[in-house]
Amino acid sequence: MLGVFICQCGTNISATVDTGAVAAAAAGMRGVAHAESIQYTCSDPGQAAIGAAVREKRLDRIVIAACSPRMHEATFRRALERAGLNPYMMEMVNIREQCSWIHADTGEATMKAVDLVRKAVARIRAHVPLQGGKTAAVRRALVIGGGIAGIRAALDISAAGIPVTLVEKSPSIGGNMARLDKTFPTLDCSSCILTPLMVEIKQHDHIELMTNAEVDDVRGLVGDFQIDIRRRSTCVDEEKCTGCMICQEKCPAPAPDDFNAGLCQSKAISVAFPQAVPLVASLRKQYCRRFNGGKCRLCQKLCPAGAVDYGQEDEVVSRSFGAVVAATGYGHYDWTGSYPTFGKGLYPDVITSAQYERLLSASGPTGGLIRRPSDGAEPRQVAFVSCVGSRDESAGRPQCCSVGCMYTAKQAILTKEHIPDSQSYIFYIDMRAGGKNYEEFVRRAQTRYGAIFIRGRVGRIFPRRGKLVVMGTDTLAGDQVEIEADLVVLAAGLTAAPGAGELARKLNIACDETGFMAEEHPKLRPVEAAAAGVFLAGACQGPKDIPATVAQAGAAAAKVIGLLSRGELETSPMVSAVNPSRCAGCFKCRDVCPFGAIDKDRLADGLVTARVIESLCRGCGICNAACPPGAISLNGYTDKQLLAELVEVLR
Amino acid sequence: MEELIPIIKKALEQVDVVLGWAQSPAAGVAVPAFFHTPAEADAAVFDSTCAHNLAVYLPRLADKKVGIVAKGCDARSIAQLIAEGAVKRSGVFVIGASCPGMIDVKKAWRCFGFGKQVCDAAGKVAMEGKTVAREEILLWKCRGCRDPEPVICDVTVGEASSEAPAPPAEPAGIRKRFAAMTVAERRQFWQDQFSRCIRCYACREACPLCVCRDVCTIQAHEPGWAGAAVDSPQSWMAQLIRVNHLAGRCTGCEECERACPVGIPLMLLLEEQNDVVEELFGYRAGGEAKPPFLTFDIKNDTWDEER
Amino acid sequence: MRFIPEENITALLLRLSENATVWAPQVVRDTVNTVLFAPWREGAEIETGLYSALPVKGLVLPATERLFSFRYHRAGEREKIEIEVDELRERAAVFAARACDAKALVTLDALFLDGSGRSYNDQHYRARRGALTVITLACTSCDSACFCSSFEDGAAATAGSDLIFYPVSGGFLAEAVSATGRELAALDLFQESNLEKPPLAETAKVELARLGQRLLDKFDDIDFWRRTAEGCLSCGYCSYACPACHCFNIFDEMESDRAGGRYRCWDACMFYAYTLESSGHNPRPEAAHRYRNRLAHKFSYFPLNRGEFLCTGCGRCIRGCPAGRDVRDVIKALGAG
Amino acid sequence: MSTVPRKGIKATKPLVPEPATIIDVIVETPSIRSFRLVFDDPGIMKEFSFAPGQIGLMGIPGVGESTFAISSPPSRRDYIQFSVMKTGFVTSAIHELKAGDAVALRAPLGCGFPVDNWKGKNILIAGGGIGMAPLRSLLLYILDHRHQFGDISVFYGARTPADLCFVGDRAHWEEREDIAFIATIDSGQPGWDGRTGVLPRVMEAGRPPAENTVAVICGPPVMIGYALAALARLGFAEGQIFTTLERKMKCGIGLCGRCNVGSKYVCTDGPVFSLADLGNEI
Amino acid sequence: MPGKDVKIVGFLCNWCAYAGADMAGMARMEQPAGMRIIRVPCSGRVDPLLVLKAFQEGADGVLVSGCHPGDCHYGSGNYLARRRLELLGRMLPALGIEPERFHYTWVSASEGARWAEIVNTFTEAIKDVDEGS
Repeated sequence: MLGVFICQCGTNISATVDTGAVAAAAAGMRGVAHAESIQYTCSDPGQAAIGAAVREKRLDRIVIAACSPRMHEATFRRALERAGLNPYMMEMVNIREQCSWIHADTGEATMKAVDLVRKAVARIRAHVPLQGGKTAAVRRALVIGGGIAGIRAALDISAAGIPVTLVEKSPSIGGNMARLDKTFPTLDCSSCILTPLMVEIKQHDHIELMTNAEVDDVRGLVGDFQIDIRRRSTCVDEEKCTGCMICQEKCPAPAPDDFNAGLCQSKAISVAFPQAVPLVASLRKQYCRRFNGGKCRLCQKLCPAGAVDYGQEDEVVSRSFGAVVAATGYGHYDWTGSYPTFGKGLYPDVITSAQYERLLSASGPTGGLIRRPSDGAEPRQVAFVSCVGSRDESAGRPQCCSVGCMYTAKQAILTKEHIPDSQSYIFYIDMRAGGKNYEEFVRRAQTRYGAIFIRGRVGRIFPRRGKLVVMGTDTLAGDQVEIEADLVVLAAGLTAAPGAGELARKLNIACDETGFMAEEHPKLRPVEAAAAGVFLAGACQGPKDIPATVAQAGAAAAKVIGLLSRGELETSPMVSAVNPSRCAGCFKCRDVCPFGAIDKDRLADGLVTARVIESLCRGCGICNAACPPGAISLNGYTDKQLLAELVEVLR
Repeated sequence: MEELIPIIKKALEQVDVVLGWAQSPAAGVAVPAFFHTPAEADAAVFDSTCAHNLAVYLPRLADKKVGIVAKGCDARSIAQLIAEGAVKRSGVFVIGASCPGMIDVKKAWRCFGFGKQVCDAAGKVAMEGKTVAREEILLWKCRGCRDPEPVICDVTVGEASSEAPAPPAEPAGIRKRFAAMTVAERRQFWQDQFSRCIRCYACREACPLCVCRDVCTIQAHEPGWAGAAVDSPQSWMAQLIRVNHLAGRCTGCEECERACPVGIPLMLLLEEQNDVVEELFGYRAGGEAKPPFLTFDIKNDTWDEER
Repeated sequence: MRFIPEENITALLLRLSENATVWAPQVVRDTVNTVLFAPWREGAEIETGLYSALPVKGLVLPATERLFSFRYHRAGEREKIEIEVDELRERAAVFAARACDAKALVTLDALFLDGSGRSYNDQHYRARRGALTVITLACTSCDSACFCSSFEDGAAATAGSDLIFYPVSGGFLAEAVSATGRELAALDLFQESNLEKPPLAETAKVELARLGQRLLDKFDDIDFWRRTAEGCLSCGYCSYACPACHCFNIFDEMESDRAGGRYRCWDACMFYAYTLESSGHNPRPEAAHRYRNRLAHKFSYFPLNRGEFLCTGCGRCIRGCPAGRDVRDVIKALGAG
Repeated sequence: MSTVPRKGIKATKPLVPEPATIIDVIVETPSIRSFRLVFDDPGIMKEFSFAPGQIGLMGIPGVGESTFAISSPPSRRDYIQFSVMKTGFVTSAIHELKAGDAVALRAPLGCGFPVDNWKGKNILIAGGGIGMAPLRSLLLYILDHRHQFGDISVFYGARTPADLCFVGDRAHWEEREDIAFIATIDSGQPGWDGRTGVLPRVMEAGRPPAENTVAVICGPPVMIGYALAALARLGFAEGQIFTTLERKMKCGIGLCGRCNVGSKYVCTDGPVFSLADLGNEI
Repeated sequence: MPGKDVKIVGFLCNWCAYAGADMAGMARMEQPAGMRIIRVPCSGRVDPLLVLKAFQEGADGVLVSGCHPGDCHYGSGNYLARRRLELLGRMLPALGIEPERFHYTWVSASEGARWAEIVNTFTEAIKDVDEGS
């Protein structure tokens, strides 16, 4: 006996679909013993109504027409379980995302909803109870990215006694936060709060730190990912190097200083920055004379520890992990291509806020003195331009970077603190200061620090008489404004970290259209990625500030702990199964299976048939589509079920 | 072809049975024969009426060591069965017969009635003293034959034909008519053709690559791809199942069409499919490689999304 | 005897067409030599030389027919089933049937119309059979697959026909076998004639004496049957082409959520699925078992149960076999009578 | 002919079933359920009569039909019972049915046990697994007409205790003093204090006399094979041994062809056969 | 309202295309109502027979959509799918089915707008075929 529940989803569905009419139509379908429309089926009363109907009418199969199954399939499966039914005797009908929300005409939407319910009623007759298995989970987590998100996640996971491997692409952990001077809205010194955590990572018994390392290949699935990690050759033996920096001092080959955002030069062999963890040098072959045809071996000769090894090669380390946290952070938008009127990067005194952050920092190239790049002069008039490559459709960048307003205000404050007679001008579109104490902070920049806020976009920046003219519109006054500034700081937008897309592909997770990694559900599963066992922490999922990043890292860690603490995982029963009496023994299934999940079985009568290794099967159903006699079928998506749907929607 | 008999006899020293042909007195043509003993092998013949593709019997005899007389095109089917693992190479002994081109005996029967001797003692097509223009009466596949010599072979018999394979014929008759049809006309065409289908599955059973046989999904209760009703749409669907399962596997032997008792031009579908597969993947069934729908190098899948 | 001039045949067929569909053997367009009984329309060429690929049995036992339709309807809380049997249907006439086909209709009649309690009186068959007129064209020539002369009457069999045409110069002598035949022969298209019946075809003969017993003697020699069946492809053509084979399958088809039909369709004993049980057990798993049962049914069991062979020697199973099998070879191999 | 003639099915509409409704479902074992049903037409229900051993084709229109032995006795006028083992497509669908669900039924078909010829004889009944279904009908018939028969001994075997059907009946049969009822399971299991051992061996150990006795056996092919051998050793002649056969059936009326065993059709000549009828064709 | 009479069956993979269709819904992008989506785990699950069966059962159009090449949740499903489906598409004219009635395409979980556009364009294309233009 079938029960059909039509969710109104408040008015989300009922505004366009006549849910009462759908329920009435469902009641007339063959085998339907119960049909009702419920205001919020996913709510407690909604789920209770399902349970009550199951008991009263002895229902054994449930159809729920509501939102997308991607949203609540798991919820309703649990509801069935509580009602004493096998959780797979349920079929969801998507009448919200794929019906009420995309149609305007009630008649048409209702007709479609009835069609879809009929399809599900036909399909569910072919459902059979499914039972998942259990598999042991590897008690080790991989955290990818050593910024504040990765650090926090690694510490939190290891605090639960679960070993962690932390992989960082660059020579040191710390990420973007290590580059910041002070943090809004408290103006804490960024290094002061971050460095102790970095050291804790290095010293933690349960954390294995791999810098200069990247994920090479990912196999397996939740509970047992087999991951190859490539450790790039740095020509320095990490065990021997003491971080004395003699090599860096003597190295004759200049190289860009990544840590200082290109504001100054470093050396081909260098320590990333003075507080780096691990504090070891690394050699960048592309800048090294020896690796570019020269004979220089200075660093090797001078190293007191004998740590330099030119023959060092990349090393690939394979490990098994039960879960993965991606914490790859963000990158900076390259504005030079899209804003030709800002000088395309040709004016040295038009810099990005990330660079300005280094000018403000005591550990920066100027030792914390604000000196403009062109002539080293101290600027008096500083213009800040918000939303460069953010909220700008014309640059193809509609998204908000979510931190620009705040750090611009912070930088204006810090400017005033560094140069008391300076004047800051801030061109903004809207001040977004939604966090705790944020609005007060912005207000302080305005009142106590005298920053002048001009609401409007900047149209042009050009040099005039040793100054930079910033031309824009004051949309509040309705006037054209022209500011003559000594230094212009652009609040460039944030992008996904370089290489994040490639990593997402390896992890089998999705990225959204802005390139950030996509969460399973924006509200309800904000740290879960599309692949089970992969979690997102921090700005890899979207731009966010430090408090939000740390909070999300903690949440991801909690998910990992929850997943791995039981030691075993429930496996999905939606795997393929072979009906040996229909198997022709042609093994086309084995040829197409991406996971090597098909084996040969010899039956008692000598027939050789295919057999599914359930622990390897991931439920893609490719074998099902390739099997000519239809002997192998994917539980939950059998030919019978799909045909039932197909025939019914075309009636 | 007298040398065939001693070769079969010799082969019988190492195999359980040799598949070949013997003359059917009733039909006036060669019919498949199973030679178990040297004495039986005396009946072996090979002439222009040996159109049957004996590879069809190989999967059914998978537990035996089998000798098989194979034409060039038959050898492609054998190679395909081996590539797919349905037949073990070590289990077959292929006697490659150089093929003069096979004739469509139905054409002879239409002219002279069933049962008249079609080939003379020398194996030449000759009926009641008349010789018929070979090209007139050849099977379609033999026109422009691409494989006069077997691709897989343990011993050969007969000399390679001195005659060049007949050139490919211009589409004529039904092929010509079909090529000129609009899509809508083709829809109607197939509906008409399959209204004759009686679901005897001779097409399937005669196909060397239809290896599912007893468990064929067409006749299975579930999931019910094609209903059991003998009506045009269901029979059409049933045939599409077969065609689909032969994608990249059909070697073009024409046995399905030859076997069809009601004359449905099944090769129009399979020829089209084989052409498309060859064009898309550069693949022709009957070599050593598996079909492009089973194994291919995903990392180097040079597929142009824009095509 | 009555005589119909050749030029009156079209008029006769038109007359028949007034209240029946007339089925006549015709070459299928674009095929090499496929002849089928198809609805005749004026101007269509009738092929009497080549043998049709299928017999006329489809007119009484169609390849697929709906036995009844059913419907689930809601009665209170419950679903009830309603069953409705369609009533037939239009009349049919077949022209230029062969004696072997017509004779097989009598065999089928005994099975499907026997009210004696030995069998059932099948309403669907009865309706079709009662609405069918059979005009047979007697064979004055034959081909090497024919072996009707092995059986009683041979080409001269009249059973199952309403009217038999014998080709003579300028037209056909018409011999009425039934009342329907007599009515037809009385039409003004016919005239009296005192021409002699032409000599009929003398076909190949096979030894049928003690065949049933000979077969049973070999029954347990499975190697014999394996050898016999080894060329057989296990397709269903011989069954479908046989004028006397009548095995069928029954299946249901839903036409909507609540309504559908139960159908009967031809089935063939050479199919693996024919005897496959739902448990996976198959009492006739090999082609050899099926081939043995097929021949035993025709030449042993049926004669035992019904006193006649389930074969009229039409030769279709020989002519059309995709693997060139010849049932007469098996009969010979069963040894002398 | 040693079997009773069929009756009931309409001679002119043999392939058209009659709508019926399930009134009760009894879960016998994990794979066997008994279904009690009544024809929707009270007239047909009233007229319905059959002999033990006769069969019916029960089906769900839209799914298909399958053949089952009637497991209720002829004296039962208020329902017809079929015991169904889940083996495939149709039986799986039938197992989903509940009381109140609609089915369609063609019954009775085939020939039942020739009980009239057995009057005054001892009856030995041996059923294995689902094979007990027709024998239940027979046994209940015999108990209804107990005075007509001599000694009655019943052996019922299954693989495990959970595979034994007819719990309620069994208790009753075990209590009755006018029959000897023995249930056995193949091998010992905790909680089972009855007999263990495969049925043919247990039956042979009971040494039932062959004299004036009819043996009726029904069960899986392997069991039948051993049971026949045991009966032969006990001195039973072929004419004394009866069984019911099971074959795939479609028409149930001897036309569709597939259920033949030699020249006999299980659906019309059977399903009850004496071993003498079958000869070596079993 | 466009697409009222056009019946389209869409086989959408759970991970990308189905999520993309959901995304279009979340963005309230209006679409023709003739689309009937059948969710499958992977485009590689889509047996070409499902497409043919859909046409046989009277579909006016069939759309198959999965993850972009390289993004398959299972690694290779969409590579297999596109081989099978490309062949199928090219076979359609010989089968008497206008090739415009069949389309396979890749839609990621974030491409809601693209999905809506595809449904619109495909519906229109089928209507054009139906009208014989």
